[in-house]
Parts: sequence; structure tokens; C-alpha cells
Amino acid sequence: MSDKRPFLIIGNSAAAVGTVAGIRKRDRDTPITLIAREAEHTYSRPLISYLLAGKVDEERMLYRGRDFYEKNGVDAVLGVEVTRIDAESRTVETDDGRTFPFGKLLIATGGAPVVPEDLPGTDARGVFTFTTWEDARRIKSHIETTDVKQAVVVGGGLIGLKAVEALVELGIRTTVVELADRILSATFDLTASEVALDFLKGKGVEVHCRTTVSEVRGHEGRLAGVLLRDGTELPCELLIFAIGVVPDTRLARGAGIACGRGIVTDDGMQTSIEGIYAAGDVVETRDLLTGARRPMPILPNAYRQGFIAGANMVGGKLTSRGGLSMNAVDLCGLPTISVGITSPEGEEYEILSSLDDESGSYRKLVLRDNRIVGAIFVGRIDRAGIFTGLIREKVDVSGFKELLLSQDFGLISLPNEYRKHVVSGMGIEV
Amino acid sequence: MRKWLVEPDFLVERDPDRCIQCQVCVRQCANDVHEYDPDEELVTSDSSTCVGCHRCATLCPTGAVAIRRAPLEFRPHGNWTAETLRNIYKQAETGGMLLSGMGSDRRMGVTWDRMLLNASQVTNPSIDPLREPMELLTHLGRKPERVEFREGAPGGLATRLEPQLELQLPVMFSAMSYGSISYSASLALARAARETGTFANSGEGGLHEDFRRFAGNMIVQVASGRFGVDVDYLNNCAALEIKIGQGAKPGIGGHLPGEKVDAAISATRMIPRGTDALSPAPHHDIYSIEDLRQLIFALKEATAYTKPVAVKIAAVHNVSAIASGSVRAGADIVVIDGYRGGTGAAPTMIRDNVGIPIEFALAAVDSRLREEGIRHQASLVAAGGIRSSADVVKAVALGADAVYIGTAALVAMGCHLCQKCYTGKCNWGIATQDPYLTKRLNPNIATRRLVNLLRAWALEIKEMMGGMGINAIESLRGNREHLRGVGLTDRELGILRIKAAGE
Amino acid sequence: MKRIIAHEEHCIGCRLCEIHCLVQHSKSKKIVKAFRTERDRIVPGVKVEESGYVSFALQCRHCDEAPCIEACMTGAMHRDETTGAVLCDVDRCVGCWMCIMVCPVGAVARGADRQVVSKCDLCIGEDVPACVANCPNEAIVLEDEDE
Amino acid sequence: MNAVTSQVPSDGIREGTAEGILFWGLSGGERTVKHHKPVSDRKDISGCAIAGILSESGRRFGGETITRAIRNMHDRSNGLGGGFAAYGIYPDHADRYALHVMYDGPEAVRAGEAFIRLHCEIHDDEPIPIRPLEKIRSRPNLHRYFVSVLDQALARHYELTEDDIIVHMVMRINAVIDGTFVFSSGRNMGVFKGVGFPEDIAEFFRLEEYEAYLWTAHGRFPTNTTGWWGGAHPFGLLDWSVVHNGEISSYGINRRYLMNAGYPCSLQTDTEVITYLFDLLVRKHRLPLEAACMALAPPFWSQIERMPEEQRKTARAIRIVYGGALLNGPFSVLAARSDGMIGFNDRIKLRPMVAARKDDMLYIASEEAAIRTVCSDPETLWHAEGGVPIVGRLRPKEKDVA
Repeated sequence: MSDKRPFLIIGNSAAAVGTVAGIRKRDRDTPITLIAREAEHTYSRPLISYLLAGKVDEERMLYRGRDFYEKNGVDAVLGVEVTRIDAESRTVETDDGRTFPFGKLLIATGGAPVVPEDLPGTDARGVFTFTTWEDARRIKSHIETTDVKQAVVVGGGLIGLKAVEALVELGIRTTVVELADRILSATFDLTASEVALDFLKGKGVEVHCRTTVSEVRGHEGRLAGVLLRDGTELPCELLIFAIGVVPDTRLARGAGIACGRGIVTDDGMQTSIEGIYAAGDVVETRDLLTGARRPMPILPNAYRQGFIAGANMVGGKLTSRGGLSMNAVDLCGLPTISVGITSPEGEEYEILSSLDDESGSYRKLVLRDNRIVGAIFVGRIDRAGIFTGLIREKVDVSGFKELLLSQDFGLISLPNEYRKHVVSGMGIEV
Repeated sequence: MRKWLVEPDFLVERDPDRCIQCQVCVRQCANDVHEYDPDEELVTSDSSTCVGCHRCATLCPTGAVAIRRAPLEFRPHGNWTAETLRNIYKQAETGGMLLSGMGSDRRMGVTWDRMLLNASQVTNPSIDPLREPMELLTHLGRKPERVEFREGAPGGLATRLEPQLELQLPVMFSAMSYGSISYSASLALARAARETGTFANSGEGGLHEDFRRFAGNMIVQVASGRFGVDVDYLNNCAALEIKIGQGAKPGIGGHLPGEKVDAAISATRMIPRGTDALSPAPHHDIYSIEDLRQLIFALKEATAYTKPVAVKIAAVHNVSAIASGSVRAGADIVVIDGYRGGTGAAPTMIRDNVGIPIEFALAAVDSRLREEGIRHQASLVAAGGIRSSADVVKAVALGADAVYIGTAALVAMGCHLCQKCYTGKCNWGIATQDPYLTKRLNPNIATRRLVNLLRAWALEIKEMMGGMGINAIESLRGNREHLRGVGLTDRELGILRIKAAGE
Repeated sequence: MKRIIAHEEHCIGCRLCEIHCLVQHSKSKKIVKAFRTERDRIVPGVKVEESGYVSFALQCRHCDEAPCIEACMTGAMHRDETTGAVLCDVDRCVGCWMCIMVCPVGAVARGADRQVVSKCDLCIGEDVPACVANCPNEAIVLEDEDE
Repeated sequence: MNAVTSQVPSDGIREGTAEGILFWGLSGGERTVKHHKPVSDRKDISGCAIAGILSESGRRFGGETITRAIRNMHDRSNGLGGGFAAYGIYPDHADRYALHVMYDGPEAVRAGEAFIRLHCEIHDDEPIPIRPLEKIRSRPNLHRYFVSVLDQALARHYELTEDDIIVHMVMRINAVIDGTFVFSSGRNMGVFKGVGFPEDIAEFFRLEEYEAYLWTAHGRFPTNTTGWWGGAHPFGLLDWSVVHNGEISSYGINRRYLMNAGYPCSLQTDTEVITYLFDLLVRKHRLPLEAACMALAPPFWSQIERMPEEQRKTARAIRIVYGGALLNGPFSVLAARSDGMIGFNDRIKLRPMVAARKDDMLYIASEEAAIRTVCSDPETLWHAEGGVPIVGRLRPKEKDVA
């Protein structure tokens, strides 16, 4: 490298780790500086619900081994917040008064949890968001110090339901409050939501849809309950807001980097300023299926974008093919996977589905122009990745459409050409 | 389907303590002997259709399956043996000829086992083939009586040799047609022939286009059905073979059922898809020896005298006269297929009752040709029941230039001699065209096993030769001094022209 | 690295690969015991797919840029540095099924306990993986990628 | 004497190339033989000493030299056979075939001479001179004839040469006339042999009184025969004489090959077979001597592969055509003819053979010591290579002088 100034990464999660991997695949020498607000070693954000439930201990929270920074030549500056990016002088300033130079920069500041701004009472003790290790620690300590019998989780999305799962595990009666008509509305259709709902109810979870919290009630500064818009009163000792995250673009905007809902990048993950890259929950991702740009805060995307950014920071020419929204969630033992467009509206879509009430298993495929654009699996999720692949590769499935939902659907059902492609010539001879 | 009065030949035993219900046996049996009952979660077996091919037992990962001969015994009777009774039951049931695959299973006249080989002691050192050269190189073809030298000829040599097949060891793969055996089996034979420097024989089924690349190691057959014969066929080979007869069924033609004639076989045989491939019993253009001469020379003309022409005859009573006639008719190689020779399908009565064993046929033919002073005019290839390198050595010592092996090659590939080739349900993927079954023969493995077999035999032949103090196969060929007979009558010794042990 | 190559034209659908995978990953490594007495059987890392007479055995391809590693939220799915194999550290796996969601060949499965995933580990420590060693028709072979 | 019966049929003669009177009666079936002329199918096995001395200029010298050489290798024989061949010894009868014959008794003499007279004119005959020796106890009558082939015989067998007729006649006598054995039949040469150590045989036959330009000698160590005078070596046919040390493991096929070519091979000895092979290849097939040697002890195929093209073609043709003539097994052979001698080993040299030259002399022997005994300062001395012949030729003009 001609530029011996270090690579600098702001952030410490999947996108940051992906960036390290992308850089180090081609460049073992140039120093990397990594600055993160949280003081933790890189950890797995989705694991906070497992931590809360006591299913994993603190050591198992780590996303990469203790020697990760050392082995990858990363100077990790943790517990320090970057306050300003100076694109001109190629430096960043931190809240401890230091200045760090960079050759190329990656912004992976992630998303910030949303809390309703004008809701009264949210400052009561017992009200939390749920996105960081610290959040999990605080909730845990609250549960340990307060006699929490009932909890309310606002938001029936992924984060909310994982919180619910943890609370159920801890034996706390939990109620979900969801504004939409169903849980997991962003990724599930009605049927899948119902299957999931039945399952959750079976675990003792109460769910209120089509409503939201209108007031948080406290008593002597301590949470006492919530009042829903529909008038329902729910007493509780713990309230978690899990109504989503938004890209944390404050630093980028301050540096004059173009932003929409998130940071805008090209397909090589470079921002509007040359040499400054962004990846992860903070960026706007081009949807592989729709072409629209929007934040897509899911972990595989973050890692992949980081990897692409890292590779390009050392002169690579990788481009992202766009993000595919997808999620795999195990809800109290009910495995679910959703990919792409799951609840489409319009005549151009064809729906294939099968529901087995007995086993609580549901499969749905959404097709457009004989190509799969979305899929939902609840219960029987085996080999779902094959469908993800078909979606990603936009494979014409008209030749084997009738096999798609059969029990023994597998690679063998696919056209030889595609089969050869997915195993990259390393496997099956066709 | 169990036939009335026709009892199972085998009993399938399953050790319940070892069976893990993995169902490998179920998936491997083309005869539907094994069945999995999902309700009971149990694999069960119905012995009535078991042919004793051992496919299930071989693949059973726990050794839980054993195949035994059916324990149901008839009252012993010297004339009316169990086999006889079963045959009658079957014929009474079906009204048809009894069919069998492979060579005769009667233990009749295996004279190889009554001949023993010599070795050197003291007066003559044995030769260690690991340290000294040991030559098995064999040339098949017509030879002149003498080499002539002439002033002015290059190097003084005036003799020009007729085309010769050069074999790295005196063993070839005998005629097995694509159709009677699977594509993979044919491929493996051709590949193994090339790898070991010997020859495979197309049989009478034509030469699949894919096998033309093995032309240098192929002998192609011209049989009574003339399947797949055109001028390209004749020129895509190292030698030609006119098949007059087959040891397993002298005087009988062949029949490949139409269901086996798929697209590839139809193209190879040059017959319509799905039609029966019928080889007539005789060649309808050979009703006499002079007709044979015409065909031999027609083939030589078609190939510009660049390839030896072999004539394959079944060992029948007057085999030596027929062989002599064939040589005089122009055959460069005479192949004698003995009584125990193999087949894909033959009427059982023919297979077990017609012809004579190769040992006597070979000895008689070699002696006869020598007596007539024409032994050099043709090479002799012995076929029909060559089981081991020792048989090869004995055959060469009796006078064969080389041998053909068929059954031994199939066994190397996995054949278990269940003798059901004609059913097309070969569980080992050899004698079948069923795509479920043909997959079972990986031609790479089959090739390797064939090559291994020939390599092993070559080593053994060399050891035996070395023991006799012989380091070139031509010094073994026809060298009956190195054979001694045990338990043979004077008359048999006389025909074999070997001495008795102790002489 | 060494890769397992499947030759579908040689696969006979006997499923001995699955059986021996299970045995290799059993406690006793003894086949009869593994099937008859051991309760906690694994889900074999190799799976035979069959359609008519076409069949092949498939296990994890140990991809160079493995989507399962990228998607794994705990870091349980990782590449073994010495062999290059993609392995799942089941102590770190929490069963989120992201890997199942992204594996384009469907080679990752939920384990028998439905808590963590199960996949081919190339029989690390053995010279030849059990499926390869026990394939009766060499339809699964181990080949060096460089060759 | 006890008669023994052999029931084993022999090949080739039964119906094959019947050539008139010379072939009557030998049907290959049962026949009766006397023990002292063991025409059985039991093969003779022996180890031996051999020696040969040739003056290429044709200078003749007495029998003491070769006797000293062969005596030196006394331990290579066991007293059951010794013999010599000498070339140039009958200058007075140079154009007659010299037949040396052993007879068991007067009946044999009558039968033998009658048969000879059927085909030949006897120009001179006499008992072979001997010296009574304590050590040589039992001996046959030894007689020699100088003959030529009758014109009538030539006319009767118009397809045969004089040589052919002599060959067939000798074989006939040896095969079927009881008690009669022709052991030498060349011109201006003679074979002398018997049961005893070779030096005693030399003394018995008074070899110091003969002068020859080429001598060969043989001391025998048989392992399986009772002593029979005819079984001693050299073996002679026409002017070929062969001494040999070894055992031919290819004997069975060599014999069948020769029988098909018209040589009955009645003696069951390797030497007989070697002699006939030389006769067949050199006299009948007119192969150059080197080509004949190549047929008998050919190069390995791996060596042939590396030869220049023309040479390779020749070697290949010889191997392919003369497979039945290939001599396999351990041997060293000295074959002599009026025009020289040739020594060669089996292909992998399993028996000893040493050669030396000095002036016009070529010495070949089983052991170097035997040569040094008679030539202490050879100019060159070497060990024969496997399969590579050592050839000594009588120089033409000096041959004329001789």
C-alpha cells in the first residue's frame, strides 16, 4: 500500500468484523484502528436475549475469539466515542480528546433504538430499550433487584419477540403490544403470524395487536404499568420498547456524507466521499428484489457489506448484488425463516403454500414471473437455504414448480445447470 | 412370485441382533427379497426370489444378512437329484426351455486341477522375477516357417511379418457384447485392456461409438447376426474375430431380448430400438469350410490385410480337424472355446451337455497342427473356464499362445456367479441395462480391479515360470515337459501328451 | 484443501454414507451399538438425494466464502484454520438457524436435539471421512482441491 | 538286458513329413529299447565342464593340449562321461563322411552295416584305435567308416541333399536299430567319447596321435543316468558337434519344435536338441550364424526396444518366428563346425564361460584356470556375456591349406 496511514473502522459489530476479514484477506500489513463506543470485545448483538435468558454466559457473548484483534493486527480503541469525522484532513476526533488519522475509513455505527418521543412516563425505572449488551445487563439487574412478575414488550417484531422469549424463559408473565394487525408483520404473512401466535400463546404469552401504549404509569419513579390506546391497563414491573432501530447517521451527516434514511453508498460500499466506506445497519441497502434503497438491519447483510467494503479498501473490486431481507428466528423452540417478499399485493404474484395444522408447520413461496421472490418457513425449516439461493439467483422454477413444496424437495429437483452452479463445480458432477 | 412346487433355492437369514434396520439390503435387491415394514419398523426377507448374488450381504454394514442354500432337502436319490427335480418342476410350470447364465456349473472335467507344474531344483536355478527379466510378451498372428535374409535387404532381413497382436501378457478379455453386459462393464474391459497392454473383445454387439478410442486394444467380432458390422467397425480394431461358436452353447445362436435394446444399444447394433437381437445358430453365409475362407478373406480385403483375423470355434468332438481346416482357410488366430465357457444366456441342457473341455481340445488341436506342420501359421487362444494364473500357465504349457478370460473378468468386477444374467436383473450392474442397476458398476473401480487381476496373474505367471527356470513365455508355450498328470487315465495322458506324476 | 466430491453417476443410493456418518459421530463408533443402544444419534452430515435412478450424496461444500459463516450471529460457524473446513462450534451455537437460511445447498440441518445445528465436519482427525471410506462405489471421493 | 517300454507318444513323426524309407516304422507308439541305449522320454540332466581350442589359421596340433585343459576341470565331471571332437583329423578322407559307430555285438554290426550300405558306399573302414586302460572297463565295439552317399539313394530321395540323407540315416539307425549308435558323422572330423573321466577317455582313444585345428572337450556330471557311451558328449551330427553345460528348461518345446521340423530327438538330451537346432537354423533355414545364435539366446524385448530400427526389426522377427527355438534355462554351449566354433551363454548367464585369445588361437572353457593351464599368457581374456556369442572362424585361405 502506498498509503501507510491506517484503516480506521468506527464500530465493532458484524459489519466491522466483516471489514477486518475483507481487509485481511488481501492485506496482512497495513494497521487497522477500530474505535467503538461500547467497551466490550466484539460481541454478538442478537445474543443479548440469550444472555438475558441465561442461556449463554458472558464469555459466549463474544462474536469472535479473545485474540481476534491481535491476530488480525487491529488496534482496538474501545469505550471511546467518535465525535467528528474530518474528511478533509482524514482524521477522526474522539470524546476523550484524541485524534486518529486514517487512510480509509469505514463507518459502521449501526442503528439506534426508537423510543416514542412524546410518550409520558418513559423515564420511570423499569423502562428499557433492548439492543446492546449494556441493555441486557441493566434489564437483568432490574429483574434481579425488583420483583418483576409481569412485563410488557412494545413491538411484536424480531427484537421484541426475542425479548419475550427470554422473559418467558425467566418465568415472567409477558404481554406483547403490537401496533400492526399481527406479530412479525414485516416478515410474516397472516397465516405465519397466526401459527407463531398460537405457539406463543401456548407458552403463556399474551398479545395485543392493533394498539399501542398511550401512557406509561409510574409510582415513586418506578414503573407500575401501561395504559394502552384501547383503554386496556396492563400492570407491569418491566417495560421494553422494541419498536425498531434507525440508522445512526449523526457522524456521517456531520462529515457531509450523503445520507437518506441511512448513509448512501455505491455497490462497492463507498460513500459520497472517496475513501470513506460504510456498512451494516447504518446504510441504505439496495433491495435485491425491488431495487429500492432502504435500511436493512440484518446480520448477514452487515457482515457481507463489511467484507465488501474491506476488500475494496485494499484495492478490490467487489460489488454488492444488493441485500436480501431475511430472518431466521427461533421463538421458544418454534423455528421460523422468512426471506424476501412475504406478503405481496398484486396480481403478478403467485402464492404456493402448505399448512400442516397438526405439526404447526407452514411453508409459503411467493413467485413472480416464475421466479421465487419470497418464502416463509415455520416449523419445518430444513434446507430453506436452497430457496434462499433460488431467490438470490432468480432461478426460473417453472420446470419444477410442482416439486417446490414436496417433502423431499432438494438439490436433485433443480435443473442440472443450477445444481452445478450451487456446488461450484466442486461437488456434483452433472 | 413363488411358483407352485418350485421351492426357493436359498434361505435368507437375518441376525436380528445385528440388523439396524438401515434398509441397505432393501435398496440393493433387484429381486425384491427384502422389504421394510414402516409400521413394524422392521426389515423382513422373502427368500423365494433370492438368487444368491450376495449383493445384500456384501453391502450390509453389520454383516446381519447371510444367504444359505435352502435347507429343504429331498430324499436322497442317485438319479433324481434335487437339481433334476427342480428342473422338472420348473418346466412343468412354464413349458419352456431351462435357461442359465455363465458357464456350466457341473464339476465336469476340470483337468487343469489334474495337471501339476514343474519347478527347478539344484541342477537348474530357478529365476527370481523380482531380480531378473521375465518376459510375457506374446504375439498372436500368422508366422512364417523361417526368417529369410537376403543380400541387399535392409539389415539383411527379407522376411516381412504379417500383422501381429502384441500382448503384454498372454491373457485377453473374451467376447462379451455391449448389451449382454452394461456400458460400464464394457468400458472397464476396454480400459483395462489398454492399461495392461492386452485386448478386449467387443463380442457380437457392435462397437459403441465411445469405445472406438480403444480401437488399438479391441478385437471386434463378426458373428452370425452381423450386428453393428460395417467397414468402420472392421477398421476400428486391432483384430477381427469370426465367431462360429461358443463353448457354452455350441451350435446355438443368441438372443438379446428387445427390452434390453435401448437407444444406445440399438445404435451400436444397428437394429431398431426395442427389437430382439437374434443371432442365428449358423452363419448363413458359411455352410462349409470354403465359405469360411471366403469370409476370412473378405474381412482381410476390407481391412487391407492390416489386421489378423481370428476364428472362434466351440470345442466339439472333432475340434482338431475343424481347427486345422480353419488354419488352412486362412485364420491367423484360432480361438477354441471349451465346454465350460461362459454365456449370458444358454439353454441349460445345451450348456451342460454339449462340447468338450478346453484342456483336451487345446492339447488335441496343438498336437494336430504341429503334426500337420502348420502350427506356426496360426496362434492358438484357449478359452472357457480359465480361472487362475495357474490355469493360464497350464494352458500355455499345453500349447496355447494366449487365453481368453470372461467369467474371471466378470468376477473381478463383482459378479457372484448367480447365473441369472439372462434376467437382466444383475444386482452387480454387470449383465443388465437397467439404469438403477448399471450405476452400481463404477467403471473406474471395475477397471482398477481388472487391471489388478491381470497384474496379479502376471506376477504369478512370472513366479511360476521363474520356478521352472524359464524367463520367456515362448519357452513355456507348448512345453508339456513341465506338466505332469495326476489321477488321469493313460488314455487321457496320451491325449494331453503329458507324463504322469513321477515319470 | 481436501474436498469431498460427489459423482452422481456412480451413486447407487444405498445410503451407507449416512449410516457410517452416524456411526462415526456416535459415542461408541460401533455400528450396532450406535444404532441399537445409543439414544442420542446425530443427524448425518451427509444426505442422499434421490429421484428415480439419479441420486447423489451431498454434504457441506466447505465453501471458500461460506455464507453460513457470514450469517452466523454467534461466531459458532467458523473455518478451521488447519484444514480449511467449515465447522460449527456447538458450544457457541444457539440454534438461530441463520445458517440453514443461507446455505444454498441445504447442507446444514437442525441437530437431533433441535438445539444446535449439525453439519459435516469432514471427520476431522480421520484420514478419510467416514462417508468416503465407506462408499461402496466411490461415488463420494476425497480430492485435493489443487489437483 | 531288461527291455523297458515307453508308452508316451512322441510328437510329430506319426503322420507328418514321411519321407520314404528313412521314416518307416517310427510311429511314435510303443517301442522296445535296451537299457544301454536309453531312448526313453526321461530327460537327461547333467552338469559339466567344457573346453574348446581353435587355431583360426588352421594350424593342426595334437590332442594333449585339450586333454590338459579338460583335466584341469576334473571336479566338474564325475567319471560318468567324457568326450572330444576334433576337426581336420582325417585329411586323407577329407571328402568322405566319417561315421563313428558303437556296436553292442555282432548282430548289431550286421544290422548297422546293412543299413549303412542301403544308402552309402563304404570306401574304408576300421576299428577305432584304442589303448586298453584299467579304468575303462566296459566298452562297446567302436568302428569307423568313411562313406559317400549312393547315387541311387540320392535319386530315390531327390528332394534331399547328401547331407539330409546322412542326417536321416544316422537318426534312423540311432532310433531303431538296437545296439547300434552312430556318434559322429561329419567330414574330416570325429567325435570320441565314452564313460569315464575325459582325460581317461583321451588316453583310451589315443588322442595324442591325432592332429586337429579345432578341438572341443566335455567332462560330464550326470545326475540321473547310468553310464552309456552314446550318452557322453560331444553330440555330433554331420560336422556339427556340441558340448554343453547346463539344463534347458525349454527342452519340451524345443524338442516338439524340432520334431515338427523332422528331427526325432530320440536321446532326451539337451545337447542333441542344441545340435539339431543349429542344423535346422544354419543348414536348413540358412540363417547367418549370429542370427541363429540370436534365435537360441535372443536379447530381451527391453533390449530390442532400444536397438536401431533395422536391427530391431530383425531381432523382433527372429523372436516372433523362432520362439520354439529359444533355449531357456542355464547353459553354456560350445558348438563346433569345420569352419569354426561358437560359444555362448544363456540370456542371463547362469553358467560359466571364459574365452581368451593369443595369436591365432581362440580358447573357450568353463573356467579360466583351464585356459591358463594351456596358455599362461593370453593376450585377451574375457567372460562371455549372457546371450552374446563368441565366434571363432577358420580363416578361408588357411582352411584351404589345412
